[in-house]
Amino acid sequence: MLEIKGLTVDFRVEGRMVRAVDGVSLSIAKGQVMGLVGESGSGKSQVLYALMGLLAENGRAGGQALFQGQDLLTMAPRALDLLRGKRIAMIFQDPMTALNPYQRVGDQLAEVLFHLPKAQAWERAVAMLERVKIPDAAARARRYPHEFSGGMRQRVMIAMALLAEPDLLLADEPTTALDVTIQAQILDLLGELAAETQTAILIVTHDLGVVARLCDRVTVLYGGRVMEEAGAEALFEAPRHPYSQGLLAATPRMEAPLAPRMTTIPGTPRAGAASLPGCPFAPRCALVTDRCRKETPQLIEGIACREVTR
Amino acid sequence: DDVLDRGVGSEWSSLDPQVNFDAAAGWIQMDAYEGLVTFGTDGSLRPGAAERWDVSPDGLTYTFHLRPGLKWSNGEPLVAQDFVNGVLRTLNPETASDKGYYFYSVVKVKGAEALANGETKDAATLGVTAPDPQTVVFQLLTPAPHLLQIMGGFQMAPLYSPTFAEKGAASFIDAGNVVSNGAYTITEIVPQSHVLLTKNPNYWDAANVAIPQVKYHVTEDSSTELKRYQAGELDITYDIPLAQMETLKAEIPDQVKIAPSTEVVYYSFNLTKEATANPDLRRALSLAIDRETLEGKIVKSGAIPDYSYAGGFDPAYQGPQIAEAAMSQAEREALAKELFAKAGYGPDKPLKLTIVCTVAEESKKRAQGVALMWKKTLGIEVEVQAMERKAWLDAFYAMGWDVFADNLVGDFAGPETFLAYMRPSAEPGYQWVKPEYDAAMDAAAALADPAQRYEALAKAEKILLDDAIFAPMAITPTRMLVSPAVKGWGESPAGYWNSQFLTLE
Amino acid sequence: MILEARNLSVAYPLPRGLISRPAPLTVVHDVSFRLERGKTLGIVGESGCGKSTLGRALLHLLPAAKGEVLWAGENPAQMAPETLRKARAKRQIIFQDPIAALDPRMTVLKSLTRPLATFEPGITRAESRDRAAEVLQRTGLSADYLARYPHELSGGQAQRVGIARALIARPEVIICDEPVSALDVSIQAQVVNLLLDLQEDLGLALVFISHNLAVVRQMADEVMVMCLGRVVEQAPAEAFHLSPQHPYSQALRQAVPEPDPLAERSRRGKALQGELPSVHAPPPGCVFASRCDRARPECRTTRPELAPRGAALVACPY
Amino acid sequence: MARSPFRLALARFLKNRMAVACTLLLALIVALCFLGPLFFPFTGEDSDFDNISAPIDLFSAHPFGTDDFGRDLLVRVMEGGQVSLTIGFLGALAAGVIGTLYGAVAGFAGGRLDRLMMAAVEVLYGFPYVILVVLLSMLLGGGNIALFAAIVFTLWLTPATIVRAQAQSLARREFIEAARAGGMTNTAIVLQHIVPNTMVLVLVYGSLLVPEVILSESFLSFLGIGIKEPQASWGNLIEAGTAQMETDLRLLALPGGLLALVLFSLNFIADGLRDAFDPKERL
Amino acid sequence: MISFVAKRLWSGLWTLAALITLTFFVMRLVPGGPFSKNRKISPEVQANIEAAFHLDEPVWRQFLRYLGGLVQGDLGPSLRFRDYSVNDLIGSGLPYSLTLGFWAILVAAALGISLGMAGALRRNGPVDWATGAFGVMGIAVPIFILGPLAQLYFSLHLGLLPVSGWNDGIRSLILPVLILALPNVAYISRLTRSSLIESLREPHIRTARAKGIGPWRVLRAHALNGALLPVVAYLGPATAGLITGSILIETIFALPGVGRHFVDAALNRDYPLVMGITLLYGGFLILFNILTDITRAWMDPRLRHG
Ligand SMILES: Nc1ncnc2c1ncn2[C@@H]1O[C@H](COP(=O)(O)OP(=O)(O)OP(=O)(O)O)[C@@H](O)[C@H]1O
Ligand SMILES: Nc1ncnc2c1ncn2[C@@H]1O[C@H](COP(=O)(O)OP(=O)(O)OP(=O)(O)O)[C@@H](O)[C@H]1O
Ligand SMILES: [Mg+2]
Ligand SMILES: [Mg+2]
Repeated sequence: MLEIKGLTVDFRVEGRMVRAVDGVSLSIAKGQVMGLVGESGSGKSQVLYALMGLLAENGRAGGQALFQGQDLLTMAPRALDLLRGKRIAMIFQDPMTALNPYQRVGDQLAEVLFHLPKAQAWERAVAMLERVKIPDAAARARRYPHEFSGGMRQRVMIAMALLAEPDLLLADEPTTALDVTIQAQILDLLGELAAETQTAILIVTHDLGVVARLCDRVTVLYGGRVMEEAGAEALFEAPRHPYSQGLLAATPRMEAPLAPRMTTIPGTPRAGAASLPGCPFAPRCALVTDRCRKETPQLIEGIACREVTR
Repeated sequence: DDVLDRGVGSEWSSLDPQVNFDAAAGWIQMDAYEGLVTFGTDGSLRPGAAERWDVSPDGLTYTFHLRPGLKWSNGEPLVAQDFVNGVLRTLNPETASDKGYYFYSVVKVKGAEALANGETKDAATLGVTAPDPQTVVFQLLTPAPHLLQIMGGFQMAPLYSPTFAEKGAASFIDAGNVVSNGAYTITEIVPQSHVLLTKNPNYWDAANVAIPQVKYHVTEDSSTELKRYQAGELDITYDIPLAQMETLKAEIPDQVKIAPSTEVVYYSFNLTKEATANPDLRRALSLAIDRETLEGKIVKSGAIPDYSYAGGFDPAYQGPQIAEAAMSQAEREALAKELFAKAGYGPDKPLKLTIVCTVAEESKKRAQGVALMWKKTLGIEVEVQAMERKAWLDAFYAMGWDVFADNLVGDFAGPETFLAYMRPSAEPGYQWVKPEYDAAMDAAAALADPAQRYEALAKAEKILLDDAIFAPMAITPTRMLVSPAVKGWGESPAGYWNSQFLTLE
Repeated sequence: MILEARNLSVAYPLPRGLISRPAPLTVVHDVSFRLERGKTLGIVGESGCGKSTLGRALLHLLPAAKGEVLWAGENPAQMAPETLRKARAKRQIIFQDPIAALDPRMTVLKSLTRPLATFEPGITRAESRDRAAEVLQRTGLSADYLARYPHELSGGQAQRVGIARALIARPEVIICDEPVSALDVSIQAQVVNLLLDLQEDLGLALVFISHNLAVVRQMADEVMVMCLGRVVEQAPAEAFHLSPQHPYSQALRQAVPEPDPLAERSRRGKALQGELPSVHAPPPGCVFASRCDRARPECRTTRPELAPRGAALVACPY
Repeated sequence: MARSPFRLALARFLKNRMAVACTLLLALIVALCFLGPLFFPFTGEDSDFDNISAPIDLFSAHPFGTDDFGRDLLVRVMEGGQVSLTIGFLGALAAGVIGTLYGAVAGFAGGRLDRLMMAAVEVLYGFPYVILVVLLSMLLGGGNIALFAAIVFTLWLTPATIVRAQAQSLARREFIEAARAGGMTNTAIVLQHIVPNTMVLVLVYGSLLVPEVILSESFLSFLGIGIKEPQASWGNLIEAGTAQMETDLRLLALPGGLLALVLFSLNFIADGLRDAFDPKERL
Repeated sequence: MISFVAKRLWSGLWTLAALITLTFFVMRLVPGGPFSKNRKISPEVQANIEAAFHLDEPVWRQFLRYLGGLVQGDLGPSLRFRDYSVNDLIGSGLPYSLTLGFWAILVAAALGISLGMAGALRRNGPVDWATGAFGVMGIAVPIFILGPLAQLYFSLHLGLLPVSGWNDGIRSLILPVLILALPNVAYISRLTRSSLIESLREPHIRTARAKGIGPWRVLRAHALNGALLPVVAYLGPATAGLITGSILIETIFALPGVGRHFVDAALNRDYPLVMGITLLYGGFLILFNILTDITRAWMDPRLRHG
């Protein structure tokens, strides 16, 4: 369904190119759910934007991203428009600014189905709002984004993506503003989608619980590079990369005894790590060697760490 | 094409014959209403509604005899009392007309002033009467040979009382229902756009009226008017843009009609200011102006340079001898410098003056030209202060200026209207004290014989010019383009070209 | 008592078509709590139940429709504008939507140092820059980001700028509206620890709105559970975590996803069911009745009041 | 590495070729007007009665000929440029600044204050301009202060309306709420958030105001206020030139052409500045 | 909404009252009077004429008298155009001005927005430069130059259109409308361009593009709304200005609108006409400002709350 090979994203900043995503490769099959986790600022959103052809004006994508055999990165905008909103849909991370403040929520939703008669599209939009658990959806559809709560806006974004009935769904932190009960419902909805309509889903999240619930496979990103790629069970059972291990360790658990402070990964991430040679995680890694600092480790069999595979 | 299209410049202020004061609207009025006498296109007086008139030997009583069988445009008979009513309405304060002064000031009709001031409302006190339906009698307080000039203009329309009584002033603008006695009657009015006049079949001389319809167009901007003329939308324009005069004169000389009008331009000196109180300085200033260069090369409005004040309007008036007029400009300038030094000014005592003029292009240009000349010949620093018209009018009385760019439109084409205006008793604004002048004018006013009268007036003008309380500058022209298709056009200082005397080919 | 709410209700003016005047739509009803120095009030609840609205009202960014807010005993609605402004320096908010809360034309540095300039007028440019760099560092962002504009930040980075902005003026109270939702777990932990440190060192009081119960558990001294604008349970943190009382609290507790694929998969499709009530037409009875498996007929008609049960206040008599 | 916002803005501006070219052009025109007259032995107020309305002759004493008073046209245009450019820029600046501040305050404050402030704007808009000008010339004398007042008096109103509208929208944005929560004073919010976010519009609008100011000066002299002859200004040169444009185009073409060039370059400079102040502009 | 409109109308009424009061009294401070055109009239007669128009009363009495007329819809007599009342003059001129202004603002908005859009979409390239240059032409070449030139070329040389006047239906309208529109085209296109550039970069545009609805629809349905907000604000006063006539256009094209009264009446100190015109313009201004406020509230829902 989707095969990304060596995807790079560079930003032009003050006349220099700064790399934000460096050689990300992953593939998703029909009906599969791939989780994309990683450090904040590691380029997860940019991967999704690159696939949608929606990078900021100063951004450039490189590499290859084959969607059903077509390269999304080199596609003409017109051809891309035939896929976007129909075969590929995306849920954006920042739901306030991503919604058009001047338009009724219902209109924004119905627009996805612009080929349908207006009334019909509206009806489907309202139905979809109901499915994402917006109370009193028919009336709500007539209101404007600023009258919605954060979580509701997020659900509007989700509804917008689902309305398209896409083959590939790109979801950027879709449930961060939802309370856990609704989050569970939404996750179920996404799960059904993958199972019943064979939609492939690429979901970005920080919540490993969400990954556990929904994903078949997981890709771990750090500093713009893939650190590890594995099946969900495998990863949770035995994370191999030091960063993956750190992530799991830092995940708070309800059942665990309460410590005075939460567990973190020591050190701070480097800005612009993707532009520099060497493993981006090296400064924080317990297993670090000199070579790690100089040579960028390759992703081999789902893991980009020589120290672990050695 | 049987419509004569004429320009009237800006919109007429009124079509009410007893109220209107604009010369341009006067044309419309002259087509629609006929006075006792009227003007030909060459400026000659012709019998109008009156076929003849007698003047008493003392020059105080004028008796007009109307043509028999005169009718209003609606077919009703026109009688002598209609003319009397016209004058009465003009004088009536309720009409709020400023034209009444023709009857109590320009010519002094018995009882007119009291009526105008509202001292009395008794119509019988007026010296204009209709002893019978065919006769109008004017009784004057002083002889006024120029009465006929006034009668011929747009000041003397009869009043059709029935519609006026019914509708008041609205009866004059109720297009299609206007009752008039002229060669034409008003059939359409579009404010700010045009007035359409149609031939009046009940006019006594209708047989000799050649053009069936006349349309007067409002065109405020003279360059637009020129374009309308060039596009054939107009047959006669109201004005010619100054900038285009030279070109047009060269290209279509026979269509450019430039002729003196009854307006004189002069620069008044402020007699209350120290510098300009000095008659030597005033003469120096006047002499230093190279009027030929100024009008011919700078202002280029077609104005005629002038050294006298009241001359140049009526060929019968000779005026006083003026020394300057005979000199060359070099001589004038030499004399000017001499007088300037005599007045005590020079490099060590420089002079600064302000000229107040209006913002009209012509006025500004002239003032700038004068400023440059004074600077060049006499080394005076001159500031030109151009003012919007109403402020300019007010500024005159405020006396803040040194030199005031003034002009005067005479009430008729003769010297008296100009000279009378300068009488210290009539015009307090000049602050000029000169009993001799008043005496000389009074002496002239008592004379009934025109020739004697002009001689006396010339003496008065000499007194006026000798004091140099102003510098005469030029006579303003009328400037028009007249299409070659229009025949019967003539040079008329009176400024009337009634459509009834024109033909259109 | 650094922050107190007394029977606080908050409403939005809701424009209704052409003819009628905007009608107030009350989205927060009758909330009361007391927050002391160095303590944390955790607020959890359904999405859209009015948490952010409450947060705004607590800072007097929205007027109280009923009841009152007290800042150290004083009602901000009755303060003189200048006093109010000064008082605000000590009360900061971290907005739920991090990017919208940043001026798109200001660099991170300017966004951060601007509050400093208002409250510490004497501060030099270098000093304030250092302060900004320091506080940013503590939220896990290097000083390089000071020169960035909001649109050049990732979601999590923007959120940290928002946190840094709230911290830089050294406030006494911070309203945190989902301050860590866009952060990866390690940074999230780092930020939480930072807040805890500040609380210990400076006696910072927090109102901590979050959907992440694990984080709330770490942070809060007291927990308030909201549902459709109403408090349904208010309890000391430990008590709440050991045994949530209200059915909605229990549902919440059970729905927390665990990082365990096997366990989670077994829970698929078992999410809470039932109609969500709307704020526009709130049900007359218990707001949770439509989804409660223990609901009785009375629950749908009469609204249960908050009543003490053990250490907690619970709005469910059963 | 530390990028100062100013350096960045400059870099963004320099990237816009047209803007840079236009800046140079404008600088050239300004230099011409202020330095050019120094190279001539006479001023624009000296008349040469032997050379009235001389035509263009690039190799004579009067390269662009003379006007009706025999004054050198080129020198007059350059001297007029000094006056007009100064008035144009100052006037547009004043109108822009006043309008922006007023509009920003009204739009941000909203409610009754907004209604009151906008009512004041409407009253000033509606007040008959001619009356106002005549009054100003009476009160302040027909000099430059009166001229400036008459120009600025009305020109700030439209920018105020536009900025107010923008400020109204901005005031409801979340980052303004954030600023308020941060305890910023209203003044500071207006100056630091509202104004910068409306500046681009004002800039673009202001660049068009410059020629408007220059031209309105000639209308004002028609009401007897402003630059007095014989002093030249582009406004009165253009007006004089317009009267003669069908017979002697040169009188209009020189001042009119320069004014048009100034406007065109300002327009593109404004675009360049727009880019320079837009952080989203790529470098 | 209606309460919003009612509130605005009510305050508009007060604004109008303030405007006419101010104008009435300040106008009298200006030197010169309506009848000071002729210095030769005797003081008694001058006084009589002034009395006929109640100009001899104290100003406050005159004001009360004026207000009295106003509530009955009577704007008083014109002092300059003696045949007409101010009602007549406005009644006869306004239809022309309205027609002219209506088309002019329509053309200006259509052309200005299109040019601005073209510039924004193809920015910093030849298309942008060309539209920018064309856009500002209306200001660079002012009406009083463009008008005569257009008459010269289209009317005299080509003979396509009438030189002036309003006698030729639509053909009389073409030149005045276009020329009147041009300066506004400049403002509208520049405002549109710059705010559209900004609007196109808002994050929600990214969402719209993700829907695959094509660039045109993204522009129309999502970017334009926000971009046109300032343009709409500009259109309020601009429309009021245009539909109440333009002295320049009316003078150059000899059109019988009300525009020229703005200057003429004041220059002639025709007090009632000045008042009438002020009332007319002020009324339209307030009305269009209300309309733009409503339009903006319609376009931007966040403006609808208090
Ligand atoms: N327009 C831009 N110009 C320059 N740098 C940018 C731009 N947009 C994003 N970046 C940088 O690219 C990097 C990756 O950003 P991205 O939004 O993909 O992060 P993310 O993984 O989604 O993080 P988060 O979880 O916080 O959303 C970040 O360091 C960010 O600062
Ligand atoms: N400006 C507004 N006008 C009208 N209604 C509003 C407005 N803002 C929010 N609401 C409504 O108020 C209710 C509470 O919103 P609020 O943002 O406080 O919820 P929340 O608890 O923060 O939810 P979330 O967790 O999803 O952010 C929602 O139903 C929302 O639709
Ligand atoms: Mg992201
Ligand atoms: Mg919220």
